[in-house]
Formats: sequence, C-alpha cells, structure tokens
Amino acid sequence: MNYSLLTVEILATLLGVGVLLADLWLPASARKLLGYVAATGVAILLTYALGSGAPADGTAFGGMFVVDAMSNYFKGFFLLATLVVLLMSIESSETLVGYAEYCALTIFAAVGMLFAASANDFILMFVALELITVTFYILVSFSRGRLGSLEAGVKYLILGALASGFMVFGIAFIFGAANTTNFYEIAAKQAELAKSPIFLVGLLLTVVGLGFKIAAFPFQMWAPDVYQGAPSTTTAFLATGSKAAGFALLLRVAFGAVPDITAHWSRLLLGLGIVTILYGSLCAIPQRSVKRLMGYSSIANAGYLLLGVAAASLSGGTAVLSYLGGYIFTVLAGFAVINVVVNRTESDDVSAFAALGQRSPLLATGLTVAMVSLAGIPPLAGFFGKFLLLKAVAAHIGTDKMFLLALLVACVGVVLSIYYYFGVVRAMFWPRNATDLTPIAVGGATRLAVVLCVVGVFYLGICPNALVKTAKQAFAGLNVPATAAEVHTAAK
Amino acid sequence: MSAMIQAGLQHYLIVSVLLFSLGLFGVLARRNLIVIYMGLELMLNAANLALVAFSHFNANLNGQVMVFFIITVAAAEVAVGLALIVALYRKRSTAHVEDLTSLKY
Amino acid sequence: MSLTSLLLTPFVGALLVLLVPGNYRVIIRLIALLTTAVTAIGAICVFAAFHPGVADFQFEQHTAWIPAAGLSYHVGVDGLNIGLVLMASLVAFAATCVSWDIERQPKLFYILLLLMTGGAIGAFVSLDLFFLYFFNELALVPTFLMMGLWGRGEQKNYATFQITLYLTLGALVALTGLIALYGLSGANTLDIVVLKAWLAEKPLSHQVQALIFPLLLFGFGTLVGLWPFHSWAAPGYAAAPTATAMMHSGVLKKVGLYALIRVTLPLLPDGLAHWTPVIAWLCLGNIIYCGWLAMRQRDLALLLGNSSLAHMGFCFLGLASVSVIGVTGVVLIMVAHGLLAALSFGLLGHLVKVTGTSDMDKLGGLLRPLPFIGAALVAALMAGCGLPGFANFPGEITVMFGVWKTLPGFVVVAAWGGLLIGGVYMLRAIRTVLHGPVKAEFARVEDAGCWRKLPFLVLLGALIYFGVNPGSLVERIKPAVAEVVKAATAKSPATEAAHTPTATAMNTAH
Amino acid sequence: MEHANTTVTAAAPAFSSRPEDLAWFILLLPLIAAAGIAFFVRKSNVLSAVFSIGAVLAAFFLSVGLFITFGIGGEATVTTPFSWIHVGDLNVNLGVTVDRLSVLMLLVVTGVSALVQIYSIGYMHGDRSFSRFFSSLSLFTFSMLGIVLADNFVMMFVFWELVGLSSYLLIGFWYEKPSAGDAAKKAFLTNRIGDFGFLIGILMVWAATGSVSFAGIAHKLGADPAALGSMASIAGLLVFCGAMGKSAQFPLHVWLPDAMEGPTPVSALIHAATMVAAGVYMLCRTFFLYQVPAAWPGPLSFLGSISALDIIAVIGGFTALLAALIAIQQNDIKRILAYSTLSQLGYMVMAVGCGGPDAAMYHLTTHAGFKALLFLGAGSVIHACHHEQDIWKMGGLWSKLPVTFRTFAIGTAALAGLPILTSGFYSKDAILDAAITGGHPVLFGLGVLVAAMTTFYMLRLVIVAFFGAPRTEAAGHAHESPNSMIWPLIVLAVPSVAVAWLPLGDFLSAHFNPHFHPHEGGGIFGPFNHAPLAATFGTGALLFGAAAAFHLYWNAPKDPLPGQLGLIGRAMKNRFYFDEIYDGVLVPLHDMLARLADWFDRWIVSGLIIRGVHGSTELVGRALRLVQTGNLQTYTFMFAAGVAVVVMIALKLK
Repeated sequence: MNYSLLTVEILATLLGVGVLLADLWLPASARKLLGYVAATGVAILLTYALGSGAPADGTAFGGMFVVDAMSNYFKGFFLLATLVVLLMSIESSETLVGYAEYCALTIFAAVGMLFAASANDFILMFVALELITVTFYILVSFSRGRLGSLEAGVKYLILGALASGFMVFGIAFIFGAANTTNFYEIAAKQAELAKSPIFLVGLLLTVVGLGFKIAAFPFQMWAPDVYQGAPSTTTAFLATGSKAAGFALLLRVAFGAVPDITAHWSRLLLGLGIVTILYGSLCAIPQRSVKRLMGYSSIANAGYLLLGVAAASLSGGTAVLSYLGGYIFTVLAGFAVINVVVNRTESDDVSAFAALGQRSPLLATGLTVAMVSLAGIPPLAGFFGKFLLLKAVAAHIGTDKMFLLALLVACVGVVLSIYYYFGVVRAMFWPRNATDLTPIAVGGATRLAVVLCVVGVFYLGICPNALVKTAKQAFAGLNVPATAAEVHTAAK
Repeated sequence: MSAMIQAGLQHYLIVSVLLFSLGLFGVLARRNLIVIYMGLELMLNAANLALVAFSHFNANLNGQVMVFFIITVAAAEVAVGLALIVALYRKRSTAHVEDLTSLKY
Repeated sequence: MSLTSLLLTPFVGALLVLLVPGNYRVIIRLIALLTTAVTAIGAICVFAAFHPGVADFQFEQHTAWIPAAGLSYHVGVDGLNIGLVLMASLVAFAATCVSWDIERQPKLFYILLLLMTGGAIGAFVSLDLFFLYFFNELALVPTFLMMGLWGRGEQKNYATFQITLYLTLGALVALTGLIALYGLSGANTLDIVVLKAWLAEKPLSHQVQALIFPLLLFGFGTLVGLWPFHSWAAPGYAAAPTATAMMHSGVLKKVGLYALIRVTLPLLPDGLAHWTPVIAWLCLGNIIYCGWLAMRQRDLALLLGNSSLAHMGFCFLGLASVSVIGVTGVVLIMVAHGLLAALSFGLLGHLVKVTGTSDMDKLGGLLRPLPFIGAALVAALMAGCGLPGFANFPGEITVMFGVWKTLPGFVVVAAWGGLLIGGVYMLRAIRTVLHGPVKAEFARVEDAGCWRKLPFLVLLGALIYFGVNPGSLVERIKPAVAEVVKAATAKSPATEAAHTPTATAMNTAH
Repeated sequence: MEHANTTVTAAAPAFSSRPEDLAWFILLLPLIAAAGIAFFVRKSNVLSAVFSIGAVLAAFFLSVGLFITFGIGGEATVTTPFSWIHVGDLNVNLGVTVDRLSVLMLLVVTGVSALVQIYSIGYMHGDRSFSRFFSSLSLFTFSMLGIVLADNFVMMFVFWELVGLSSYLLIGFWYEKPSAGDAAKKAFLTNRIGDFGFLIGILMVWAATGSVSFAGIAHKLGADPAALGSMASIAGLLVFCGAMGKSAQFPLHVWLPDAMEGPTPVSALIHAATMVAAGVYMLCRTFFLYQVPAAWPGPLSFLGSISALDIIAVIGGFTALLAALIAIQQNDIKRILAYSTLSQLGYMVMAVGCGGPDAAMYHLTTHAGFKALLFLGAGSVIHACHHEQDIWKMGGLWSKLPVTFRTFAIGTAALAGLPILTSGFYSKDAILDAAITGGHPVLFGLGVLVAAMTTFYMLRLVIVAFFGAPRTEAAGHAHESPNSMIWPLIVLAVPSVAVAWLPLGDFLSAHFNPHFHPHEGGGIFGPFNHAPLAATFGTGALLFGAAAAFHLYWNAPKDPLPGQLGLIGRAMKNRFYFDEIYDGVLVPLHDMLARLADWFDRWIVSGLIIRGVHGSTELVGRALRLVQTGNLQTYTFMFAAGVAVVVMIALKLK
C-alpha cells in the first residue's frame, strides 16, 4: 500500500502527539511557546502540502482513501484554518487551562478533517467525522470554568451523537442495499440503487448526519448555542474547518457516489437551502451577541452553499468550492478579531465592540472586512463566491422556476445580512455610547492572523482566477457527469 | 427446526429499527442527560445490529468491520461525553436538560 | 492617459493616503486633492482626445481576468460613457475640495472618498458587466461608513441603513438579471461587446427577455431612485456628508441608468419594448410625484434630493422613447445632472457648515452675507428648473423632442412637471433661503473664501460650458446612441422567429 | 430652405465681412459687459456703469447701422454658423435673422436700454448693489436681443427663458424686501405657465414640419398649408401661450402689476418697453403659423372655421378692456402705468389677431418709446417725492418738476393718441384700421372704447399728480431730478413725437406683405385719408376721455369715482380679484396635490411599506429565534422531526 499518500495526515498526527508530549517537559511559563511551535508546524505542513508534498492522485486502504484534486483542495484549506486558529489561540493561551491539550486537540481535529477530505468510503467517512466531532466535544467545552462552554459542549455532544446515530443507521442501510460502502462502487450501480427505498432512506439518514455538520435547516439548532458558548477559537474552527469538512463529504457523497440521485433531489436541496438562508438571516437580525450572530450567519451561509450543491452542475460545485475558500478566510478574519475583543472585554455583546475603530484600527479593519465580505460586497472574497453561486443557480431558471425563487431569496438574504453585519460595523465606527476608548494592544500572532486573512480575502476577491481554476479542476475530478442543464448550455 | 420460524433479514431489521426507535424515544422523552446518552448508545447498537445482519445476509464481512469501528468510536464518545456530563454536574449539580438553557434565542 | 491608469489613479491615491500617518492632515489632504486633480485632468484629456462621430469603443483595453468564469477586464469609452467619466472625475475633484474642512479622522475619510471615486470611474469605463457591478458596489461600503461617521441629522442612522439596504437590494436584483443574462444567453461571458455580437446572432426569446428586463429595470432603477423605489434618496442625501452626497447623487446614481442603457437597449430589445409603457408611467411618478414631494419639503436637503429624483424621471422618459434623440437627451441629462447635483449639494454643504441647519424655515436672506454661495445657489436652483444656459436644459429639451413623437401625452405632463412644479419649488427655495431680510444670527456668516470657490466654479463652469455648447457632448454621444438604438429597434429575423412560435404556443396553451 | 423674402446662409464661415454679421456683435456685446461686470469690476460702480452703457451704446450704433442698411432695401438674411444640437431629425442651429422686423426691434431694444441705463446712473445712485444692477440689465439686454435675432424656435425659447431669468433677477433686485421676492417669483412662475404651452407648441410644430427654424417651417407651410394637420390651430394657440405669459395677456396678466416691485428703470425697460413686447414680437415673427387654415381635432371640431387668430384677437381685446378698467381705479402711479401697459399689449395682440402684425409692430415700437418715457418720468416723480407712489399724495408737481412734467405730458399725449402730433395716434390708428379691415367690428368698437378709457385714466393721473395743490409734505418739497435722469426723458420725448412723421408703418407692412404698396396721400394726415373711420373714432374717443377726466378730476380732493361706481369700482380697484382667485384656487390646488403626495409618501410609502417591511422582518426574526429555546429536548425533537420531514419529502420526489 502506498503510505506516501498519507504523508500529510501522518505528519499532522505526529505533530499533535509531539505537542502533547512536549507539554510534559515544558515549564508552565513556556506554554505559550507551544502555540507558536504548533502553528509553525502546521505552517510547514501547509507549505509542504501545497508544494512538493502534494501526492499524486491515487487510492489507499483498498479504495477507502483517495487522493485527488478535491482532497488536495480541501486539505490546503483545512491546514490553513488550523494554522490561523492556532495563531488566534495564542492570544487566549492564558485563559485556556491546559493550553497544550488545546493545541494538540486542534491538530487532531485537523487530522480528522484531512481524512474527511480523502474519505472515499462510508466507513472512513464515519470515522473521520467522529474524529472531528469527538475532539470538538472537548474543544467546545474547553473553558471548563464557564458554564456556557460546558453547556455548549453538552448540547453539541447530545446532538452530535444523535446525528451520528442517524448516520450510522443510514450507513447500515446503504451497506445492506449496495453491499458495499465504497463510493466508486456505489456510483457504478447507482442506477439500480436509485430504485431501492432502503438505499434511499439510508442515504438520506447519512445526509442528515452531514446536514448536522454543516448546520443546515432543520439540523441547525445546535449552531447558535454552541457558537456562542464555545471558546472563540473553537467557534472559528467549527465555523470553518468542521463546516468545510461537512461540505467536502457532502460533495463527495452527492457527486462522487450518487450524482444522479443528487440531481433528482436537487429541488429538495434547493428547498433546504432556501429555508436555511431565510432562517439564518432572519434570526440573526435581532442578535446582540456577535458570536451568536456568527452562528446564525453560519447557518445562512450553509444555505447559500446548499444552493450551489442543488444546482448539481460543474459550475455549482465550482461555486461551492470557491465560496468555501473565501468563506474560510473571511470567517477566520472575523473570529481572530472577535477572539481578542471577547478576551479583553469578557463579553461578546455588540456593545463590547463599540468604538473599536478608535481602540484598534487594525482589529476594526479586520472585522469590517470580514463583515463586508460575508455580506458579499466587492472587492472581497465573499462577493465572488456569491456571484459564482448565483450564476450556477441562474443557469437553471429557464427550466425550473424554483431556482428563480432561490435566486430572489438569496438576494433577500444578502440584504438581510447587510442589515446585521453592518450593524456590527456601525457599532465599531459610530457607537451609540462608547465609554471605553482605551486602545487595545494586539499580540503579534493575532496581528499575523488578521493580516493574513484580510490579505487573503482581498486577494480572493480581486484575483480569484487561481482559486476558481483549482476549484473547477477539483470538482471536475469527481467525474460528475454533465447535467442536463450543462448539456443544454453546451449545445447552444 | 421446521416449526421454528426461520429468522430472515427483515426480522433482524425490524428488531434493529425497534431498537433504534427505542433509543430515539429515550433521547426525545427523557430529561436526564445520562439516560439520553444511553438512548443514543442504543441507536448506535441498532445500527450495529443492522450491519451485522446485512453483513451476514450479503455475505460481506465489511459490515462487521464497520461494527468494530462503531464500537470503538462509541467508546471514545462515551468517555468524552460522560466526562463532560460529570464536569457539568460538578458545576451545576444537575444533569437535567431543562436546567441547561443559558444559551438560547 | 489610458483608461486603466485613469481608473487606477484614485486607488493609488487611496493607498498613498493609507501609508501616511493619520496626524499629517495637510499631506493627506494634498495627496487626495492632487489625486483627484490628476484624475480630472486625465479625464479631460481623454474627453478631448475622444474622436466624435465614431460609434466604436475608444481607448479600449482588454485583459483576461478570470478566464475560469469567463470574466475579463475590458475597459473602453464610447459616446455613452465618455461624458460620464468626465463628469465623475470633475465631481470627485470638487468633492475632495469641499471636504477640506473634515476634522475627524481625515485619513479614513479621504481613503473612502478616493475608493468611491475609483469605483464610480471604474463602473463607467468597464465594458464587462461583472466589473461594472463590481466597481459600483465598491462604493457601497464607503457610502455607508461616510454617512455613519461624518453624516448629520437625527435620522442619520435610519437613513444610512435605508440607503445601504435599498442600494444593495437594487444592485442584487440587477445582478440577478445580469447573471440570468449570462446564464441564459449561453455566451458564458458578461463582456458587453461579446454579448452583443452573440445575441445579435442568437437573440433571447421574447419571454426570456421580458423576464430578465424587469430584473434589470427595477434593480438598476432602484439605484437611480425610480418611483416607487425612491424613498432612500432624499433622506439619504440629507444625512450624508457633503462629499458623499455630491458623489452619490451626482455620480453613483448615474451608474444604474448608464447600465440600463448599456445593457437593455442592445441586448434586450424585446424586453424593453415590452416594458416601455411601464417605464413611461413610472417616470411620471418621478417627475410629478417627486416634484410634489419637493414642493412640500421644508428642508433644503430633502428638497434637493427629491428634485434630483424628478430629474431622473426625464431620463427614464427618454429611455422609454427608444429613439436616438431621446436617448441622446438621456445621456446629456446624466452628465448635466451629475454636475448639477454635485454643485447643489456642495453649496448646501457650505450653507449647513456656516449656519448649522438646512431647515428652510430657519434660514433667510442669505444672499446678503453669502454673495458668492448665494449666487451660485441661485444658478444651481435655476439650472435645476431647466433654465437654458445650463447643461440640463439641452438634455431635457432633447428628451422632450425625442419622446414627443411616440408619447406626446407623457411629454405634456413631464413638461408641466419640469417647467412648473420644478419652478415652484426651486423658486420657493430661493425665496425662503436667499431672499428676504437676513436673520440676525446669520448676518455675519462667512462666504466661500478665495480658493474655496474653486470646486463650485469648476462645476458651474462645466454646467455652463455644456449648456452653451451641448454640441461638444452631442457629437460624441450621438454615434454610440444611434448604434444602440438601432440594435434596440431593429427586429432581426431571428428575434421574430424566436418569439413567434412562443406566442403561438402560448395562444394554443390558452 | 428658400423662403419668400429670406435668404438662408447655412453654415457659412463665421463672421465673414457681411453687414448682417454685425448682429452677432450686437448680441454678444451686452453679454460680455454682463460677464465682465460680474467677474472683474464688481467692486467699482463707475466701471460697471461704463461697461454696461458702453456695450449697449455700441450695440445701439451698430443697430442704427443695420437699420439704415436694411431700411434702404437690404435683403433679409438668416445666418446660422453654429450647430447647437444636431441629432436625428432634431437640428438646432444658433443663427440670427436679420430683416426689417428684427432690425427695427434691435433699435428699440438697444435704444431704450441705453437710455434707461443712463437714467439708472442717477436713479440707482448710492445703491449698494449698483454694479449688480448694471450686470443684470446687460444680461437682460443680451437675452432680449437673443429673442429678437433668433432664427428658430428653440433658440427663441432659450432666450425667452433667459429673459424670464433676467426679469426675475431685476424684479427681485431688492430681494431683502419680501414683496420684491414674492413678485419676482410670481412673475417667473406665471411666465412659466405660458412657456409650458409654448414648448408644447414648438414640439407640435416640429413634429409636423420636421424643423424648428422659422424659415424652414415657413417654407414647409408655404408648400403645404395643411402640414400641421388637425392640430394647426391648437399648435398656434400653444405657441401663443408663450406670448400670453411674456406679454401678460389674460389670464396670465397677474404678474405684470406686481413686477413694479422692481426699480423703476427696470419697469420702464422690461415691463413697459421691451420684454413684455416680446410676446407680440414673437407672434409677428411666427405669423406664418397663423396664416394656415383653421383646423381643429375631433373633440374641438365644433369651433369650425374660427381660427387661432380670432381667439388671439378676442383675448387681446379682452385684456385691453380689462386692464383699462382696472387702471381707472388704481392710485399707485406705477400700477396705473402697468395696467396701461397691459391694456396696450392687449391692443397689440388684438391687432395681430385681426391680421395686422404690421400694425402691432408699429404700435409696439411707438409704445416702447412713450411708455419708457412715462415710466422714467414716473420714476423721476417717485424719486423727487422720496419714494412716494400714491398719486393722491402728490399734486402740484408741474411747477416743481418742469422737465419731468413736460416730458410726461408728451408721453401721455402719445399714449392717448393725440392726432397728428404724436406717434401713438398713428400706430393706434393702424390697429383700429386693422380691426376694421380684418372684419372685426366688435373689436373695433372695443378698441375705441379702450382708447377713450386710456385717455381718461392717463389724464386722471396727470391731473391728480401734477396739478392742484400738493397733498403731502413730500410733494411740497419735491425737487427736479439730476441731469442723468432728465436727459433720457428729453431724448425719449423726441421719438414720441418724431416717429409720427416717419413711414414706419409702411416699412413694416412691406415686411409682411412683399406686394405692399404705400398708400397714396400719405404724410401726416394720411390716416384721415385712407382710414377715416378709425382716425375719426380714435380722435373722438380721445376727446371724450379727456373731457370726462377733466370733469371729474380737475381740483378733486379725492377720487369721486368709487362712490359713483359702487361695487364695480371696488372690483376695479381690486383688479377684479384675479390674484385672489389664483391664490385661492390654483395655488391651493397644486399645494393640495403636493400635500397628498407628501402624505402618501410619508405614511404609505415610507411609513406603511418601508417601515412595515422593516418592522415585520424584524418581528419575524424575533419570533423565529424563539424556536431556539435553548432546551436540548426541543432541539432533539426538532432534529427528529426534521429527519422525518426530509425523508418524506425526498421519497415523495420520486
């Protein structure tokens, strides 16, 4: 077996273990150093994975583990998210008891994501997801001293386990109906499987599990509570890595295993997307807690991404991948700022951000860029992602009016989102009553994280060509058969 | 032997679904976190049962392999979960879900 | 000066300002002023070097940008946008001049202003509709922040959010239309030149055009304040700081109209024909209804805001005529109104600065202490009610000539609105604000000092120049307009074929 | 582009050495002066006056040159060297028409303007906006010359509006006086109503003939008189609307009396001699529009063969009568003259309507002279009496202001139409003659009646103001005005008499009728020879009016008429309540619509719809987030329910 395909995963695991072990010998005062070490390690891994280390396409573990353009695409972003989260966490190394464990767990979760990106079998998918989920149970409740963190942990635990239960049950059905759990093999016989209700139910239950990860309606309930309660760095990771992993698997299942059924269910996905957008956007309007707001925003964004999945086309998949790329940078930029502010003010209320524009122009810029990008306004990454998504959806409006509805709902969602995102911006620049105007000093790591993300957001907004091209290749690598709409387009 | 009903796939599946439903009911109806967690384990085991049954009737050992994975994962989950619930109990002296509503709306 | 360097100048300026520490105020101001001055001079050079009588794009530059999505960076000017580019850069220069007094966070202010400028110019020169949208939206956040940070009035917050949400919604609906055009045409590009050639070969069916057109009309229309989507404009401009109001009412508002002409005339002729009556009726909403609103305003800022909406009505009227004369008039009005709106809001800014209010009931007799500002305001308000000698007049009269043959009744009503209703509120404003005995508290307010007159003189000069010599614009506008109108009115056989069967099918379905 | 008596030189190289190119200089000189004063010499009163008067005098002498050239058989030309807007079939050039009509008008405008400006040096002495005054006057002169020279409708409309602007600026010259501001506004807006019709008329004519140039339209109508189709009469009337505004014809006459709020020289120049005559001039210039057969669209077909000219004549006659009636009961010296101006304008419009544009132009020319004289004289009186304008507070001024009195008397005689001696007699006679030859006996009678009334109210003014004993201190201590004010009076008195002996009527008739031959037996007794009816009745009316005035007012301490006329007198004094009707009906109507729109916008659009959408969205958000109870039980339940729903929907999609 070709273990070289797993180099990144293996190295990442070793890094995690190393960090954990190093903690045993390091004095308590040097804990902070571990964050830097971990971050540096991840950074090296990232350059390795993007550069020379990117393995050639291939499969391992009997087809369970696949390396292709898509897995490489996601792995880059997972490592990037891990890097930024680790950088952010250095800011809170004092408040997180057992900081070394925190770093190690973050890396372990990242390993789960890396495996998820390569999973080509329901078994590996399950294991990778559980690796992510179980580590997140701990990461979410890491601030054991805070009731909110514990409560969020328990809620995530119960609902996560529930989702796992459904998913496992679904996998059992799939296995029963298809007699295999490998995506390629399922894809080969999807025509007959599509007639099997057992298979369809099993597939749906599996998708439910993924829906939980991406916080799509109606499996979104955990998101606001957990986002709010968890430590900010965890929330950031949850919103980026965990969500992206969910989408990586969703795309693989939907287009790698059962593309025809996905096309058949596109209206279901579309409907879920529409409802998710509306739910997330509407609920976010009255929010005062910025982290909770980000929870609802995350729901709404899941809705947008679902529209891209529902388009069930090359452009749709490309859009989802590009969107996720920009989204990761954007959200990380936002949370890097939120993390600092929450740490300093011990509040995540909007009023805690009052006059941030004067207290720390860098943080204010970072959060503004994040909010504006989330709202989908050029020249930031969020805009381009939304543009591609809407474009993918619009390709269908000639054939199905529901896509037109989705398009309009997406517009409404964006307008609603401007309302709440810009509310945060307003609080930073012209607060109703700002009492505290003392400058906020920002540590080097956070500074680096914010700058990195902001530059990324701008770069992907202005020069998204490389990203889009990679995304297109990645998605095309799933061997998605051209859908009716694309055949139609090509014929014109 | 002939008097005995030959246990077919659907019998296993029915049991499995019943088990799953019981577990789900436990999750939905019970207030105590520990009990809810037991319900969740029941759901996982229902899946295990179904997998084993399918594995047997499909003559494919992969299902059994999957079961091992599930058991392992469930163990890990239980370890983390119970630790969490204990930590919560220490903090709040309660393991009832309705007491856990500081994060809402 | 190439269009790209013209377009990049404001952004480079913004970058330079960003690099200067915030407490070097004078340097920041000078950089901003110099940047816009260079932009303005560059635009004048481009305008002068532009060959009249040629319908093709000039100063074209083309680079593949995002080939993966079929998007390209393509800039160029023709008759439709050459005047707008000039107008935008002049207004930007004037807006920078009048912002000299910004005391709070001048660095941020000038960065935002320069971004707005770059966005506006970019939107006008972009021939790829994606970039048109892109650059237009670029100005949204600066607008929001400027209104919030430096805005005035009690309604500031509400107005800021209203304008932001409205403009986003409009822009998004328009984007939806553009994307639909992109997707349904099958051309897989938003480059206007390519799309035009493509659609000339394979026009969209009548039904599809009638579906896309309203998205563009109401989307872009909202950006212009098409009735009944006008509510954001007046309170927004009243709450905005002077420079923002100048840039927005003068320049950015025109982007929507420009895009409407640029896109719908050549690409969606059937859709336009289908919706022409609606446009004609809605434009009366602007001309008459918003005129009446202006009559009732007691706040000069709201009055100007509503009057600017009324002027936009003439543009829609001209568009509805789908004639060379009418559309030429529309472009003329767009240029003229840009200058005029900027001038009016700039003068209003000075009034508010020295008197602290724009409430007309509190003002009075200001012509005595403010001879220059007062006289310029009289000129601006008179230009606003269509007085010859200012650029608005040739525009409005050309529109009326252009529309008369197809929609005479609408012209009658529009003329009533423009000549009478416009006259009533403008003169009322002059009467209450400038005429009458001067109030004691304003007897000593300061007139614009020596070089502070510059921005107003620039705008006034341009208004008068184009008012006296509209030919310099018309000759440049005409060929391009003739081209798009030809595309909009000529029914290609393909179009006939495409929509006749549909119509038959619909009939049988019924 | 060939017209009966017009040569068109299109796109000729600008300013070749032809004499008609002088017209451009005449046009632009005042503009240069206005701009020069505004931008460069604002601080210096002397230089301002020099600039302004110098420019207008130069223009005047150039006009004299042109007049002589064309008076002696020069050929009418149109020069259109600049294209203003040329797009599609809309082709607007900047051009000048130089023919008998325009050169005569040039002379009037520049002449009166020059005199008024000289007069203003004295009258406006010490005013702190002295230079602004001269700048505005120059701007006005420029705009007025533009109307005179315009060779097409659009250009005429442009200058039409500019004249409106300069009149606005000058009426509101003392803008700190609220009444001045209001009057300026009213004048501008009333004119705008007329302009509205004018513009629509232009559009109609353009649509039908494809041209906006006078020569082009005339050519087209000459070839095909029915080119305007069923809208011929309507188009004519719409164009006449413009004249109704500028020349203050009923029902748009209300602005003119209020316009007297401006400085008196302004009243003399703009609201007596030139601007108000623009309407009449325009009707004469576009007379070809009215020579087409009457045609009405369907709903108005009952009007049959009644032509636009007939309606114009009636409106003119009615205005003349109405204004004369009002003038009889006014006490403000300037208002009397204002209503007199109205009345005389009505006269001119009536003349055009009766098919006598030459008579109208003739009267316009003579009227410009003597009415300017009367206004300047009134200004001198007002100046002398310390800005007292009520004639009943004057008296006995003839000895204190000898020159003013004499010139004023000459003006009065000319206005009343004193036979043989004054120019007014000849032009008025031409109008009465036109009414007869045009077949309008009723209008002829009306004209005679108005003539009598004119004599009556003018003599009332002269008798009350200049004779008897001084009724106030101010009148008692009045002094003659300075020389700069006296001299223009004397100069203006000359044409009031001298024009009488010039063959001006024939000069004009030749313009409108190329086959015109001067009457045999012309000379100063001409009217009695070839229009005996008109001349006799005119003289009779004069005598009757004079007798009545002397009877009633000689040595009268107060006005005896109100007592005798009762209710009608009150109505006359209150100007037949037109202002009240407008203020009470038209203005509130528009205001009400505006109020309605505002209410709708405030409560329905901004309130109900926008705030409603905003509020309900927020409400939905608030309600929806209640789903997020925070209770795990709810969450698990919803999760399970969600699974069920999704599975059901998915399987239904089969």
